[in-house]
Amino acid sequence: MSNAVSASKVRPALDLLYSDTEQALAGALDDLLAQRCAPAAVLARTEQPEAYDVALWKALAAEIGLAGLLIPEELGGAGASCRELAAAAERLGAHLAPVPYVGSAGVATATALTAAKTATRPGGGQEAGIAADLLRRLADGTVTAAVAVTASAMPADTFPAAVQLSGPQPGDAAAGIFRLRGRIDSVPDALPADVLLVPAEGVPNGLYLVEATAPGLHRVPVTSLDMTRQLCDVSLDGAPARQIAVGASAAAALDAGLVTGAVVLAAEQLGLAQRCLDMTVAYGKERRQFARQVGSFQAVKHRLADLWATITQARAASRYAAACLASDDPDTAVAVALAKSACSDAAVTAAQECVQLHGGIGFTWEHPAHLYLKRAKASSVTFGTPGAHRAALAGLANLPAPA
Amino acid sequence: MSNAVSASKVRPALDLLYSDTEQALAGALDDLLAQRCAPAAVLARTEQPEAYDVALWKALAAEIGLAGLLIPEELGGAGASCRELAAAAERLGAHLAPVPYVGSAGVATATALTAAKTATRPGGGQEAGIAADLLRRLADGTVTAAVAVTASAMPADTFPAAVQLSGPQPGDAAAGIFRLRGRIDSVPDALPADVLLVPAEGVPNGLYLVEATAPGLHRVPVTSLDMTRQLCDVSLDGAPARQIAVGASAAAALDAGLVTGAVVLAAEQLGLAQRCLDMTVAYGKERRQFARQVGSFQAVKHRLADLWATITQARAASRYAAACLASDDPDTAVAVALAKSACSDAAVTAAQECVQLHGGIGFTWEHPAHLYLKRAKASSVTFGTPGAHRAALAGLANLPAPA
Amino acid sequence: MLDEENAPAKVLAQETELRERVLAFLADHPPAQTPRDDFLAARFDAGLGYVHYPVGHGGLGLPRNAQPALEEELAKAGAPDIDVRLNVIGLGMAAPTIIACASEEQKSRWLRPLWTGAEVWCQLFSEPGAGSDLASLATRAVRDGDDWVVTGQKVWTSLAHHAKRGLLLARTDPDVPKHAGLTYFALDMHAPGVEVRPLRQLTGEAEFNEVFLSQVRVPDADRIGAVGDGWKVANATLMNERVAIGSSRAVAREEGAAGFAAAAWRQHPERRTQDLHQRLLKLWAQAEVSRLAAERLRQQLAAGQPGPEGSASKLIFALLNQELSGWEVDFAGTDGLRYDDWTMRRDASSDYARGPVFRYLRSRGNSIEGGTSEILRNIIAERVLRLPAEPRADKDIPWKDLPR
Amino acid sequence: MLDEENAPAKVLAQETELRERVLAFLADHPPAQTPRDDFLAARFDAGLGYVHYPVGHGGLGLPRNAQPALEEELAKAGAPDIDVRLNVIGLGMAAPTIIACASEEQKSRWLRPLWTGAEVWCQLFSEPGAGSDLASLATRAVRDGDDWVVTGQKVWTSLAHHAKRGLLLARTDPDVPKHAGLTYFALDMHAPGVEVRPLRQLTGEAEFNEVFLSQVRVPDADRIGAVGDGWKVANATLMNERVAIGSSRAVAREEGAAGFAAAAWRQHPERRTQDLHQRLLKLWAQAEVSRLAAERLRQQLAAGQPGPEGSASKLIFALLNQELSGWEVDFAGTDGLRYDDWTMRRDASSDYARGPVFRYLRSRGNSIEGGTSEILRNIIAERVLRLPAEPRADKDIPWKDLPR
Repeated sequence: MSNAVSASKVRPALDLLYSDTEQALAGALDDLLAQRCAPAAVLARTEQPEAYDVALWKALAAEIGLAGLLIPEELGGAGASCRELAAAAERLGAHLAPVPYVGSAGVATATALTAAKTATRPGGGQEAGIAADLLRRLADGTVTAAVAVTASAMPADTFPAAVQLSGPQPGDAAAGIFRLRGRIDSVPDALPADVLLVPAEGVPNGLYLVEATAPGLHRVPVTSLDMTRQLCDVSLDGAPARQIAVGASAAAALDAGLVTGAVVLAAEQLGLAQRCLDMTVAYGKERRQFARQVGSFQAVKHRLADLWATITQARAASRYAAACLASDDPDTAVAVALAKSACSDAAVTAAQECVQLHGGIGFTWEHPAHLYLKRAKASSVTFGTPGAHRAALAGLANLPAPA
Repeated sequence: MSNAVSASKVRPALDLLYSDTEQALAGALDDLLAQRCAPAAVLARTEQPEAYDVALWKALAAEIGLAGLLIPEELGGAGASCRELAAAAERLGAHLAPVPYVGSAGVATATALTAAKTATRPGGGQEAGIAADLLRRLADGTVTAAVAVTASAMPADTFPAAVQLSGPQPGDAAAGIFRLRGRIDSVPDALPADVLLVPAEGVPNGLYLVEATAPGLHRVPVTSLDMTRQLCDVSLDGAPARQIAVGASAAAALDAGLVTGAVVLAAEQLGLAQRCLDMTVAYGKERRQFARQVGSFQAVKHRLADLWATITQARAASRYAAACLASDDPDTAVAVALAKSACSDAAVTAAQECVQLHGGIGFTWEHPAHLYLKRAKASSVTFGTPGAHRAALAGLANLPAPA
Repeated sequence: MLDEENAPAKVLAQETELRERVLAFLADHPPAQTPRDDFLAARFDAGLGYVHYPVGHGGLGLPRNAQPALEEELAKAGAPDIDVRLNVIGLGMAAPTIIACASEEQKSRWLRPLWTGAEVWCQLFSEPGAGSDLASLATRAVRDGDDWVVTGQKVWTSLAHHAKRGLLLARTDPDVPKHAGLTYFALDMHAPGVEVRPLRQLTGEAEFNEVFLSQVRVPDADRIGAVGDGWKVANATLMNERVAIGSSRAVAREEGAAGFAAAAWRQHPERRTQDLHQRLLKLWAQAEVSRLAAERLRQQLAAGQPGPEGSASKLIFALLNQELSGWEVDFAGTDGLRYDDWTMRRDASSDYARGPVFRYLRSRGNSIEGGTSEILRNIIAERVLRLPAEPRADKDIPWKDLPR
Repeated sequence: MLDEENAPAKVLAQETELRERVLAFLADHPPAQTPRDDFLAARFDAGLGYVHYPVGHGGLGLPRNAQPALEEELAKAGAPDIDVRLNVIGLGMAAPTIIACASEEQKSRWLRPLWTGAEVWCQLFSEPGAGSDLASLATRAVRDGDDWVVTGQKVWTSLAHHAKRGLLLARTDPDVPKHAGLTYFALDMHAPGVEVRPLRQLTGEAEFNEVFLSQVRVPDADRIGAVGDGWKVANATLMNERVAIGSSRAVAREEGAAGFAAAAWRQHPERRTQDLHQRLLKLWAQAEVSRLAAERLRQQLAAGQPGPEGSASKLIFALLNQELSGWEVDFAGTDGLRYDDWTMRRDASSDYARGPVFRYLRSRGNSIEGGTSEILRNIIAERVLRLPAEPRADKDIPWKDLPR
């Protein structure tokens, strides 16, 4: 078996820094989110019926152009890459913005982009046209989309079998309508979506577009660990759908979505981790016990130093994954596994330390620390746990499991 | 499949404390070892040709009766149990005594004891007689024995195939002599042994007694990680041997030896861990940097507090395993896995912290910290790594591996 | 507990006498014919409440380990028993403090209704500004005739909304160093000026309370210990908290957090991975070793050899609960992202059967409540390992001059 | 490095000019016809040693990143190069200190033989009593005419037995606080009274030395910086140590400790277990992420954005070396219990190919040498996170009155 190493020895290093564009984007986001997404407001929303802040999402889409970052300019998007997508995700994670960015601008957009590419292949014309049309509507922010997969789905999973094609109704064939039946539990970012992209088992498997208003489509909100990214259970009972990709192309589109999802989520985790560290450091300077700032106690200092080192490492992994994805690098699969595992671990550790080092106040409902903890833990499971991503390295890095 | 838990619910708790006898034994050992086994002397011996302190071992055997602890009084031993054996091992570990206690008073004695029990079974008379005779000689300290297994052997391993029976020489059959051929690398405590107990593959498998002076037996000292328990490579080239157990009885005898070895070694690791903690605490009170005792720095204090907690836990596991073995408890296999994994981890952590928190001096040859580190790391591999012992829990505690 | 008291022969004689005394009591108060409250009151008055309580105050001055014989006889007779869970702080912390530090008159007033459950107690120590550094607390008690007038805010008070009495630590002299200016009171929770508000925690429920004290009048007769001796009395309370943890009953394998994890593993073969298996084996082993360490500590206490190992138990208990429940969430996969209910609840205290997410969240508090893990490590380092204390600037300065 | 200097057009022009200069030099000094020592000396004198050295002292005052163009031209011509490994401390620490803090006369005396390798340098900072707390060192230097008389003991001195010069930090005034009473010298290692003894470490070999100084006379002309400014000069030295770590070349995947572990895993399928597999996957991932972090730091430095991430790199480098080599010993099983040779060796410095046991033992030093991990965490906490310093009692007290 070939040694996984040699290839990387000669490859030029990818840029792991933040570009000026990315820094400007981050700055603009921070300004807007500081105003519209204060911790108290985020906490208050968790007890309101609308868990997602749709108005904020529209503002981010329209004013900053977040919705169309990945979409080419000819389809009305910003023509940016996963690098900018990830840089923005860090800021959204730092502010815990309750918007469907990961699901719509990340997973669904990447899925649709890959589906649209099949237009260049024979027979792929119609599906690709639907995908391209969706991308235009995503780019201008008029439509929000989600891929209907359960939260723990991850890249390279087998194609989901939760939904199947059901019997056609009269006139369906002529209108290009398919019917779907099935149920997908715990779907992230599907609640505020106008359009769902549903993978369905069949011969061949396919990827289908279902309007949120379609008859037979039901979304039931789930009481979620992550109160700022509410899941829902999606059921389809003969809901009408249009096919946007089939067979290998459907699988590739879904995988592209999940890869992008894992990388964007990793960046979001990174932003969250850094914010938890910053909050804890600030509290350590402010809170006094034993007539000293608690941040002057060496055991606290050393733990925060370790956490900072962990985040510093995770940042490199996140940047590398975004850069790989942006340049379609052959090392992308390794990079995704490294980024999602490192950033998830960093975020969970940071959020747990944040609660612990705030002491009693960090355990209360009124302090936002728990919102970060819940987001961190839930995100570490979403699109693959650290353990699942590291397991993928066995094959990718030629470290085979015991026979 | 039955739940592994229920059985333990009704069982009366075993005594996990140190008995008066055990404390007296430990005290006597500490006195003697403080005189005859000072760190400087142990260090100096590592560069002498005789790695083992045979004179000290004879003194421990004769004056304190360590060699015969497990041996019944009717065979001239102390008639004690694995509890006392473990309590003494803690002291030997604390002082890093370079004596073949684990191999002779532990592994070899337990092996011979089990072999001797086959006397009660039909056809087991002759072998048992040889074993009983060996036990008498072990008890009075005239003979030191070792089981010829490689250091990483552990309970429930398959029977070793490194040695086979070779062709008999004229007169062998009449004299009850077998011939062995093969090679076992990295055998602990075999260098100073007068007698080797050699497991050999055959139909059936058997356990054989080979005198150290036998023609065709060669022992080559190994430059060992653990400088205070030197390994050797054993080779047999038609060496004459007497059979002491065959078939299931040989397997049971060998397993009893390895179980006892793991438990005694765990106790030794516990004593070593406690000593490393004590040394580090003492150094923390003595060494000053920044015009303060280094042990007054909170980060150091918290690490030592964590280490103390770890050792406190390991102590309970060690005592439980010794108590299980002493009373032939059905939970013995679980107890061994817990004790060897917990005590090995505690010892390695303690020795590593000892080196680290002594700073530069802990990295030098002249300070004894490295002797503890080397013993700790080597012992953690000997008779099964913590990971290997925890893997055994999958079956023992009904936590099956993924299909 | 003196060694002498535990000499085997003497223990046996004690136990026989005790059993006889219980049987005589049961003959006079047949459980089937006696109303529960009356039975419990009579039992207390007969010295058969907790036998280690003093004579005349519900006990016989016997060692703690005489109690099981009494409980056995009562259970055999089908006698009603007190509900320990209803008044954990009263029984676990208030009673030992009262016995150790209160006057005879106070013992007579408080112990009987405390023991029978008629009066629930709570503890008013922590404040928003005084958590780990309890002695820096700011609640003021000012003498006014035969009363003290108390103003301040307390937090993390379990059972405050059910309690009749609160163990109150307040500052009576701000002009002396912080430990010296404290006094200890038994506060009437129904007195005017006492306001109890639920304190919601990250699980959604409110297991604890905030207690606001505005000009609350406390009779000097309800002071425990001398003026300025509050820190000493409070330490008696806290020490008893630790003994209570250490001396509790034996625990079976997999009885705690490891049981939830192991059960999940056995129920869901389809969720198993090598990563989760290795983590589970490690945690299961640690949990089982921790159980053995608790059992060893129990044996030490029973043998009259109390050790400092209780601090290790609490430290590792918190860590294991957190690690095991974190594992459970990971193992549950998508199910681990779902919760049952975030709405604010009262009196739903620590129902660990609520599922992995609840356990994961609630266990975050285990390393904060009852002494943070950081404070525990300080205690181990300084009191067990005798490592030198850090330089401290707050020991000799009047409380009012401390930096805040 | 100014932004202006890096403007793309300017950089390009610089590079072209530099290449031309090298070609001209090579024409004058054809490598094939010029003896090595002569070639190197001439190269230094032509300002083509290290181009970031000052004009007249082996350089051209160009930015560091101009160097690769020069190296490329020299390599193309088959020119001899200096042996960096021979004089790591000289090139990495002494030269930057000399450039930053020494006089013109001293630069002229020291830089040329240092750069060509004629004079090896070592560093005399640490003492048995002054490790983490370097500023408390006790080696005394007393003024006597034009000389200083130095007495004391230094430890952990690599290359002392090969060195002509030592960077010496000594106490010249015990009556002022510890940081204020230090002065910096360039010690002649061949001066009478300098005794170098091997310092054996736990691997068996002696990579370092102890240096005993007995009444060693050091001319005042060899003092670097003002009397009492030693701490400031020493910090320049230490800072350069960190920059040197950060700006080193790019590293390939599995080039370090992870490579040994991965190779062992691939070579020995028969030793594989699930426990070891899970541990390896985790460590491999951490090592690879750590490599990416080092690469990111390199890019930051190249872009003129030096950050504090180097401290994280060293912290994690030590941890990973230790964990990976510990894993290797476990994976090797019985073979992991065997070593090659304990006999004392000299100049066998850090041959990491010696096997898992050597790597396990040697890596214990990674968290001690060049600043312990504890000190690094302090630095990160205070200088990066700006957390408050701990209370300190040794800042304003004369060195001679400090408790020892």
